[in-house]
Formats: sequence, C-alpha cells, structure tokens
Amino acid sequence: MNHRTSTAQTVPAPGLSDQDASSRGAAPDVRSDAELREIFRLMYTIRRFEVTLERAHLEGDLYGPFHSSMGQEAVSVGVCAALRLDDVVTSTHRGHGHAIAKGADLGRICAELWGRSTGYCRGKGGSMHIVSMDHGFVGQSPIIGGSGMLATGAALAFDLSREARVAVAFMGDGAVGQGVFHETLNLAAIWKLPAVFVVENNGYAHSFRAEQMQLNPDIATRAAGFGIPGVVVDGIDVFAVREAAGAAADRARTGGGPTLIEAKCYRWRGHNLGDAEHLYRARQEVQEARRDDPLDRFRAATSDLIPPGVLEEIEKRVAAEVDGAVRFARQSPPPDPRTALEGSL
Amino acid sequence: MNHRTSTAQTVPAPGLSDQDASSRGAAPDVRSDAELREIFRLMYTIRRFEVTLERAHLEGDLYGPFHSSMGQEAVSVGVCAALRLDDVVTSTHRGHGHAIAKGADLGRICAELWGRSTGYCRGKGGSMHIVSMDHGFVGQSPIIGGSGMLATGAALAFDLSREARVAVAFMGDGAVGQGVFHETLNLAAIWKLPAVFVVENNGYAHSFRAEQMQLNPDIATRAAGFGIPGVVVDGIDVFAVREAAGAAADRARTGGGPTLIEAKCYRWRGHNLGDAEHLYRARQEVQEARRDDPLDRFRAATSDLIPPGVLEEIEKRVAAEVDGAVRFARQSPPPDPRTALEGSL
Amino acid sequence: MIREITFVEAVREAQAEALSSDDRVFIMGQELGEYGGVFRATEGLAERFGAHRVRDMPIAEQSMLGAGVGAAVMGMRPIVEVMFMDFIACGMDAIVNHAAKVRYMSGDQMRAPMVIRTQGGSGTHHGSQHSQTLESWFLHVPGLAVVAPSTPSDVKGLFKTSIQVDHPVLFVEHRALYRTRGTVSDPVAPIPLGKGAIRRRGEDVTVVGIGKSVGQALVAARLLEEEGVSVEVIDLRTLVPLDLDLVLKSLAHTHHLVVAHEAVERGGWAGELVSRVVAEGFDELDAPPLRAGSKPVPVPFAKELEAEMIADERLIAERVRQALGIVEYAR
Amino acid sequence: MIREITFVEAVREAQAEALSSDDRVFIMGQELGEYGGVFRATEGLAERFGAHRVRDMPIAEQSMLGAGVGAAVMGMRPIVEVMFMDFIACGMDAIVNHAAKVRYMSGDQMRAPMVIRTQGGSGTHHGSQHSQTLESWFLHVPGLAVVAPSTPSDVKGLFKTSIQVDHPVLFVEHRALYRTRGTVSDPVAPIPLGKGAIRRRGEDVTVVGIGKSVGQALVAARLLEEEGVSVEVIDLRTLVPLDLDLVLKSLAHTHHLVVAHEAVERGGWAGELVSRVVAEGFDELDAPPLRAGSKPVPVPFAKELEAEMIADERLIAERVRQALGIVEYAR
Ligand SMILES: Cc1ncc(C[n+]2csc(CCOP(=O)(O)OP(=O)(O)O)c2C)c(N)n1
Ligand SMILES: Cc1ncc(C[n+]2csc(CCOP(=O)(O)OP(=O)(O)O)c2C)c(N)n1
Ligand SMILES: [Mg+2]
Ligand SMILES: [Mg+2]
Repeated sequence: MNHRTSTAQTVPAPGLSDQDASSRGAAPDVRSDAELREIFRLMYTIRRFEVTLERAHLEGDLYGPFHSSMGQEAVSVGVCAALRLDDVVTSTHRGHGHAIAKGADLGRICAELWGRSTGYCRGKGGSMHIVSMDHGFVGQSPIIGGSGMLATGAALAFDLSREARVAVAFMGDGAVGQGVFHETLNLAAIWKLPAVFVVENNGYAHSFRAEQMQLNPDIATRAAGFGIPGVVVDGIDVFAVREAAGAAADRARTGGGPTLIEAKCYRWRGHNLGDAEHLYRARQEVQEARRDDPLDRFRAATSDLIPPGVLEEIEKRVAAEVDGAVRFARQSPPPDPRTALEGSL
Repeated sequence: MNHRTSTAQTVPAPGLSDQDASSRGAAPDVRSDAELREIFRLMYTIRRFEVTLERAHLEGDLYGPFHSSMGQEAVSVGVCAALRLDDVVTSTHRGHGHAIAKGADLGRICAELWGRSTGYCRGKGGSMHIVSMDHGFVGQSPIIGGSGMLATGAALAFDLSREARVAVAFMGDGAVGQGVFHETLNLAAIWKLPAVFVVENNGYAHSFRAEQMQLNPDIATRAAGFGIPGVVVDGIDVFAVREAAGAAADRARTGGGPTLIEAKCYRWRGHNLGDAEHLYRARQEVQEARRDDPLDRFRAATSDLIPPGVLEEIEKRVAAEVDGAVRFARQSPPPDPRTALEGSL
Repeated sequence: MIREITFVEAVREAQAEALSSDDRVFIMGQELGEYGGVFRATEGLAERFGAHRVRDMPIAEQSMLGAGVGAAVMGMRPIVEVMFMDFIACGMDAIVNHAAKVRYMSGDQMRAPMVIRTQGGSGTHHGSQHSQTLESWFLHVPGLAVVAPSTPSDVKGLFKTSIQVDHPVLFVEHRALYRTRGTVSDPVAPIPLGKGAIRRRGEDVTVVGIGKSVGQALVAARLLEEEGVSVEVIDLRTLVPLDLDLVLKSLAHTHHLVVAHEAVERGGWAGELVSRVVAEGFDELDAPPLRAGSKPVPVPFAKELEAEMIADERLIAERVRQALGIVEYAR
Repeated sequence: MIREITFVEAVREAQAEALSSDDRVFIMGQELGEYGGVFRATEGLAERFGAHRVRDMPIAEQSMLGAGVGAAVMGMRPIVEVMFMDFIACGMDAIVNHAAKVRYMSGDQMRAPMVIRTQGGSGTHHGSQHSQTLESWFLHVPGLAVVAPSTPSDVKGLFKTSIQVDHPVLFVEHRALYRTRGTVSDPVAPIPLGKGAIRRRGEDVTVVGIGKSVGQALVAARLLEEEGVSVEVIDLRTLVPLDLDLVLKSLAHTHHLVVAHEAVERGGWAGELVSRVVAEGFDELDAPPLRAGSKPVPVPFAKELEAEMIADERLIAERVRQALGIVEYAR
C-alpha cells in the first residue's frame, strides 16, 4: 500500500508540517558551493566531536559507554545530505555521527553525554539514546536491529498519512544476523514503504567480522530475497554515499519502496572506549585502513572546487564550536533528581 | 565447525546408538519393492488418519484445534523416506503427517489427540504437540518459526557429538516472514550443520497467500542470501521429494551443510477445522487443486511396478489399523488428574 | 438506548469507532483484514476502512510491534493485534525495550501511543503454547498501561480511553469471554484507566479479579452465599494504573481479601496487590490475604488435566473459606 | 586450600570445570571465544576447549536460545550467554514457550537441560536498554529454575548444580559484582537449588535479598546497628525453587520482614515472597512486610537520576525503619 493508492487523510506528525505529492522533486545538486562546505563542516564536526569527547572520557570527565563513529563520517553525512529536514533517521549505539549529520545541536548532544539537564533527553538517555525530534533524529536503539523496526514504523506513518517523507534506518553489519532485520526489510518491501535501510559495514560487529557472521558477506545481496534493490557503496566517499542515498530517497519518496544500501567503511576505533582491540585485530590493519580517510577523500575530490583556506577556516570554526559545546555541557546543571520519577507510568 | 574438524568426543543421544563416519553411505534405492509399498502405506495412512479424525472431531468425539495435512502426504513421506531411523524431524502445528511418516505409533498419536493417558504426551500435548523421541520425532512447535530453532539445535548437537545424523525442520510458508527463520538458516549455514529445512509451501498461511507475504514468492531463492543451496521440488510427487530430501540429507550428513527445500503443494482443507475458508478461497480452486492428488500420482508412477491388488490390500490393512488406533484411543483411560502437576518446576 | 452485544462485538465496535473518529488510528495483525480476525474481532473493518488501515501482515511479531512503535512515535495511533498472548514472547523487545521506554528515555520528546490487543487464557484446549495468561509480566515494565475488561460495556469504555492516552496500552482479552453477552449504552462513556468497579456488594470478604476471573468470582460468591458467606467482588479493570483505594475501602468493612487470576499464581500480579494491601492496609486485615491463581505448570491439553491446574470458581470459593478460617489454608 | 578470587573469575572457573568434566557442555554467545567475553567471563576457554565448544555466534538471541533448546533436547548441556539481560526480550519465545515447556508438554519425553547465563543491573550508566533487572518475569514461567548468586563461592557451587540438573536454569549475575572478591575452597561443593543462606544473624528484622542486594542489605545492617537495630540478612540464592522455610524460621524470631531487590518493585519477585510469607506465616508477623525495590521507571543514564530510582542500601535501611515503626511507611 503506498501513498498513491492510499485513501487515508493527511495527518501531520507533531511539530512537522505536512507536504503533498506536488512538493516531491529532484534532490538538490550536491555540488553547490554552500552544500560542499556544509558537507565538510558536518564531517569535520563529527571527527572533531569524537576526538574531543573521547579525550574527555579518557580523562574521566564523562561516564557511560562510548562508541566512536570516527572513520564513518562520510556515511552519516552523505546519507543525511540526501534527506530533507522533515525526513527522519533512526540510529544505533554508534549514533553521534548520525545525530550531528541530521542537524542536532552539538551543545545539547554533549550535555546529554554529560548527563546534564540541558541534554536532549534531560540526562535520561546518554550516549546511546540521543533523540532530537525537531531535527527528525528519532533516536538511537542500541538493541541490535531496533533502528530498523522504528524506521519501518515511521515510514508506515508517512505512507498512511500521505506525507512525502522518507525514513532512514542506520544499522551496523551486525544487525544482519538479527531476525528482525529480515522482518523489517520484508514489511517495508511488501508495503512499498518510503524507507531506506543503510547498513554501515565497518568490518566488525565488536570483534566479529562479517565473514564470521554469514557465509555470504555481501550484505547488499540480501535485498534480492525481498525483491528490493540492494546497493553497495564506498562508504569512504561522501559523494558516492550521497548519490546512492539520494536515489534511494527519491525512489522511496515517489512510491518506489525501500532500498538496502551497504556502505563499506571501517571502524577506526575500538568497538567502544576501553575495548581490548588487540585481541582481534592488528594495529597495522587499523593504520592501513586509516590511510583512506573520508576527510582526505573529500579534500582531494574538491581541491579544484574549493578555494584554499576555506576548509581550514571551517575547521577553526568547528573546533571552537565543539569546545563551546563541551563548555556548555560542563557548565550545565545536573538534572533535578525528582525528574527521574517523571515521564513513565 | 563440522564433525570432521570437531574434537569433541562422541556423546550418544539418549536412547539412540551412535554411528561413526564409516556408516555414512548412499541412500537406499527408493524403487525397491518393499520401500514402494511402505511409501504408499504411509501416504495412505496419513490420508486415512486425517479423514477419519476429522470426521470424529466433527462428531464432537475429540476436542481442541485440528490442522489437517491432507494433500501434503507426499512431502511428509518423501522427506522421511530419505532419512534414517536416528535422524530427527521437527514439525509445526500441522504435524500429523510428519509424525506418521517418521514412524510414530498411530494408536498413541490418536490417544494424544483424544487427550488420553496412553497418548505420547500422556494427554499434556494434544494435536499440536505430538512427540515421539523413540522415532526421532522431536516434536511440533506451533509457534511459527519454532521448528527451525529446534532442528538447528539438534543438528548442532549431532555436529558437536560427531554423530552422522541429520535434523530436518518441517516449516510452513508462513514461517518465512518470521525473523527466526532467517536466523536459524544463517546459523546452520555458517556452522555447516547437518540440517535440512523443508518449507511446505501449501499456498496459504491461514488465509494469506505467499504473494501477500513477500514480494519474491520463490522461497527457495532465500537460500542464496545465506550461501546455501535452495531447491524447489514438486511436493505432490513423493519420489521427487524423496530425491531432493535424500540429496540434502546426504550433503548434510557428510559435512556439506544445510539445504533449504521448498516443496510446492496445496492445503486441501481449511487452515483448521472450522476455518471460514470461503472468505478467502473459492471452492473451485480447491477442487481443481485436489485433482492433482499425491496418491494418484504415486499410483500412476508405479502402475507398472506394483501388481494389481497390492495397493488395495494395503488400503484395507491401513483402514483397519486407523480404526484400531481410534478404538485404542477411545478405550484408553483419561490421564490421572494428579499428573497435571508433575513434570514442571 | 441500551443494546445487548457480545464481548467480541464490543471489541469490534470499539475498534470501528476508533478508526472512524481518528484518522491516526490503524490496525495491524494477522488474519484481521479480509478474514475479519480469527475470533471475528475485526470483521467488516477492512471493507469499511480500507486494507491500508486494517492491515494484514506476515507472521512477524517483533517487527509488527516495533513498526507500531515507530508509527506511533511519528504521530499515528496503531492498534497492534497479537493473535495469542503466548506470541507476545516473540515481540517482547519491541514492547519492553521500545514501546514502554521511548518516552522516558527521550526526555519526553517521543510518545508511543498504541494499543497492543491480545487474547489469552485456557478453555479451548489449544495446548501449552496457546493458553497462557501473561499480563503479570507487564506490571513489571514501567511505561505500559495494562487493561483487562470483563464486560462488553467495559471493553468499549476502556478501549476509548486506551486509544486516546499518550502511552502504550496492553489490552488483554480472555478468549472465553468473547461470546459472553452484556448490555451497552450508546455511546459508552470512556472509562478512565485506574478505576475499578464493585460488581457485588458483600460483608465478609473481598474478592478481586480482572477479566474472566470476575465472572468466576461472582459464581463463587453465589456458591458461598448458600454457605452463609457474603462476598464483595471487585473488578480492577486495569492493573496499571492500579485502583488500590477501591480495594482498601472494601477491606475497611470486609477485612478479608482473596485475589483471583487465571495466571500462574507464582510470580503473578496478585502478589503485587497483596503486597500493596499488606503494606498500606495491614491493620484492616483480620486474616492473611490469599491468592487464587493457577498451579505452576504449563496449561496441558487434556480437560481433566487443565481442570486440575487452572484457577477457577471452585478454587476461588475454597480460598475464601480459607481466608475466613472456615477451612485451613493449603496451597 | 582456600583462594580469593573475583566473582567473574568464579563464573569463568565454573564454566571451565563444566566444560572439562562433561563433554556434553558447550557455550554459545557473542564475543566469548577469541575475545573472552565482554566481561572476561569466558577468557581463555576457547583456547582451552576449542572454538566449537566455546562458540561465538552472530547477534541472534532468539535462535541462539532456541538452538540451545534443540541441542539440550538431543542430549547436550548448553550454556547460552545473553550478554545483557535486557536482550532476553529478544529471545523470550525460546525460553518461555520452548525451554521451559518441552519437558511438560512432551509428557516427560524431552528434557532441556541448559544454563542461560546473563548479567544485568544498573551502575555502569549504560542507559535504559542495558540496565534492567528482569528475573522476576521468570518466576512466572513454570519449568525454569532462577538462580542469582551473590559471592564467588556461590557462583561455583550453584553453577555446578545448575549444569547438572535436568531442567533449564536462568543464571543471573549482577554486573556490579563481577569485580568483587571472595574466598573459595577447592573444590567448591555443589549447592542444591532452593537452599538459601543466612549471611548475618540478627534479632529485630529479617532482610531477604539475592545477588547484589545481599551486600547492600549487609551495609544497611551495619548502618542500622549504629541505630540499635539488629538485622538478620538472608541470601535466597535461588528464586525458583524458593527457600520459604528459611525465611519463615527467621521470622519466627525477628517477626519483621523486608524483601530487597534492584528490580522495579512493581510486579517484582518480592511480591511473591511477601504473599507466601503472609499466607503461611501471618501470625509470626508483628508488622507488615515491606519491599525495597526500584521505582517504576526505566533506568536513566545520569547518575543523579539513577540514584533517585534505584533500590540501594539507603532504601533498604529506610524500609527496615518503616517495618519496625521507627519511621512511618511511605512508598
Ligand atoms: C540485541 C542485542 N544483542 C547484542 C548486543 C551487544 N552488542 C552491542 S554492539 C554489538 C556489535 C554491533 O556491531 P554492528 O551492528 O556491526 O555495529 P557497529 O558496532 O559496528 O557500529 C553487539 C553484539 C546488543 N546491543 N543488542
Ligand atoms: C508466532 C506465531 N504467530 C502467529 C501464529 C498463528 N498462526 C498459526 S498457523 C498460522 C499460519 C501458518 O501458515 P504456514 O506457516 O504456511 O503453515 P500451514 O498452516 O500452511 O501449514 C498462523 C499465522 C502462530 N501460531 N505463531
Ligand atoms: Mg559493524
Ligand atoms: Mg502454508
């Protein structure tokens, strides 16, 4: 059932204005100057954020699990650059990059990681549960497979309410072993839902390699079983990701149904802060992989498009912004303990 | 990890003798006279059983849900004919045929459906929970997807204990929507377990057609995603099923890993007794489908192999046997109520 | 105007009213569209509201419930039908880790207003995997309301509220009630969650139940009346929120309590109510409150076995006699 | 010979002993082979016993547990590790509908001897989906034993029994205990399921707990000693079977009861114990038994919030004062 055959009336989702079919158009040209800078700004922001917060965490300044998305910036940014503000994204335990790429506020993200009252979730969520409904970042599920369920449901809501919106689920390669991954792909397929499933194949599910988790490590090929397109994309190349995601989003938006995108990338850091990486991968493997840096790729691809100095300018601004966000978090008050008992039943 | 690389010692399963690798051989020739008769006897027994018990149920003589396997006799018998006594089978809510084909005792099956103390489960199981460990019928799971989990585990046990045994899961086409179906196929695949997954695609999951449940209705093609062979077989032709199952069982037994078999067949009766079939399929569709009767197919294929009168002879014996089983059930005492409180924690 | 309808008709009408009064409402489940529901609870709804709002789906409980959460978060009001309560075990993650928690975890940015309809219980000899009574699990899952009506009128009144509140509701129906009849007014007024009802006035003992157990308590009460025992029967109607006040008020004059449910007694919700009553009404109690729940075994197939382990009116009556010291307590 | 080891070392040793003494034993889970377990509970076991017996597997809780059942039915003795107790919600069907029921449903033809190891609880700020305490659900599932050790020695003694019995066992470890130390003898004698232990003798009140709550009860007891209150502390060690006798014996001289668990109080297992005690030991009680459980909300991330809702030694002490009437009861 897709919106063109649906007879349900329009129901705007809370806080987001409805659009009708006529507003469905082609994606904006990725090579516009402003967007190029924006893409770099976001990728660099994620990098800087992860570096800065990892250090703060090591210094004992914040607590709780910490899953760095360093090295996967091009996937987060490439996908979100292909989306509209009122499209939505669901995420995993490794979600900082997704939240930043979808436009969430750095200060409030930091404050959430610091468990402060000014955090997006008022300190109730933490690093694995950032949500910003205003930005269509409808949240992380650190339950492997969870993000797919939520995005499928969001896509179903858009379909039923005939909104030209797309729901994107970021998932890890580890999610492919989970039954619900298959269930949700199947539901989205038979109902032609406006959903895009992005599997960030970063080579590992904690210590586990794709080859250990399935005989057929080409995750994109799973799509065929569900009768939907499966696309493999170079997850280090933000423009390649942007293009694949744009095509999938357009397809979804115009009633074509879901797409499975496998973005091949590499997890630069340990699974989480404190992970005993040496038990399962050699430092050299990591060093080699890191030579292929999504930020360098961007610089190379855009060297003749962006005047010298511009990116350095952006880097300076971002660095200041991240430091400001950290300061904001540190200076924010902890939540009032009484709020712990509010918001449930 | 398969038995040839396993270092675990042999652990015979309870009540079943272990066999070593040398006993792995080719499947017996299906066209031996004795086996031909046995195949017919079993198929006819299932048919007769379903007809007889359905009538008894309609007459109010037994109670509880009743899922007839009429029309699917060739799948149950074809598969089990390819197995050894100590191979095991798991089943679904529609399991009478599987139990009979695996050699379970008719009287004790009937007694279980009648809820009598002489039933296989002493009246605790009923029609959807028949078990006969002595015959390697390790039981039905009417939780869709359940039989696959159990068979995968049984295959894992055989692998770990280096027994040359095979575990077969009968499943319905409805199980394909369930996530656990994919999980178990994947586990069996990566561990090269001696398992065979037989999906009886009888056209319906209750009122639901395969086309409604997945865009790609060719269930066997799912196998590719897991890197294992997927086979489609004519589920009306007992010899075709026997051959496909034999090949899959040999493969599993010799360390080749699991196979997914889709047996195309047709559910002759309503989903269960009392099903409002008319709501979703026309009587004519059923009548046409029933023209292709697995028993007639058998007769045609074997007309020049079996002397006239032989099959009629078998039919007479089976009819008497089924009546005897029903009599045994009826005459058996109900379970002692106190046993209701035994056997749990 | 007063009509008499069956329990399942009430479930159907309640859903029809929700579908027609709120575009955000839709239904997901198996066999509920063209087929009309294996218990006829959605008969005619697909024809009337369209297959997109009364959605049949493959067998996939986890993602069915999870998609319900995602849709609810984006502003819809899903009704998700889990055909047998036993199958909730296939979808626990969506309910427990997602539906119940998203509002709290997100600092109130998200809401998951959805009704999870399911039916359970014994009596049809479906065997151990199709006969469980599992609502007690969900008292232990903050964020979920648990509703269990006992009459057609309550079905409509409680459903009206359940589909309007801003949090997920587990709406539990007992299969054995579907064909029972009761009167309903048109329209039925919404019943607030957390308000129980006194079904019978009595002096000597208070019997508390939900769903099917309420009717059994009333049967037991008539039985006991002949023995000269006067029983007050309370129908909690919802377990979360819990109408403790009503129970305490009743105990203030009966001073004796029996809590009845078909769920296995061990670990069942009666333990929660007994503990609350003891903590907050100890002085009102002239004798230990007792529970009338099923024995700690799966539900067997054979009727003789089921009768031995399932809590029924006979057990309720016996517990009342024990609570009043007429006979000695024995588990 | 007496050694001091940590709780997690005890878990590791217990599994190593099971693997070496019984060929039918094997382990399944994530990150437990080459990696040695995210909490080091299986460190070195894969090297020692082979990757086929210490099996890493994809993330697929339902089929992991379901395959465990199938393997157990065919004569193996699986240890299945569910990395966080919260993820049990992804595998409930295998545990509830299969592991717990196959023996009964099959008329005793099948057995599912397996140990389901999991860890849970708060304290590491993992957030609402990685901090739950859910063992109470499983008291309500006939067919399963529920074991929750509080010391390294009990880990070994209880595990030895758990891997030998003929039924499934849910073996619950509290994450916060992994680094606590305790002495063990070599070998540790098997501890029968259903036998609690008195951890501290006292006169005025009995505090009952499992796992981490036992240590908190002991801290509370020292606190209360300074206030002149003498607390007896009982470690149940297993919830199914339940050592009610030990609790009743203790109440025969303390006449006051507090049941403590980190699980959410509403619907938690304390309700079961309180109800049993009330029904079978009412006359021993001088005051209402009270529960010290967590508040009915998910476990939040921020430490200030967690402290507000999690049951801890302060709450236990307060409940004791309330039980003794030193301060008035307030939830
Ligand atoms: C249902 C469930 N099982 C297990 C885990 C434990 N776990 C957390 S992250 C992780 C690995 C995930 O790998 P992947 O999906 O590839 O994501 P990545 O960490 O690479 O981003 C595992 C097993 C979990 N969070 N949820
Ligand atoms: C987990 C679960 N969900 C739903 C059901 C209800 N149900 C019982 S049989 C059935 C249809 C099964 O169809 P299929 O798998 O094709 O088997 P068939 O009945 O055709 O033999 C359904 C939905 C169930 N038993 N288990
Ligand atoms: Mg990964
Ligand atoms: Mg079918």
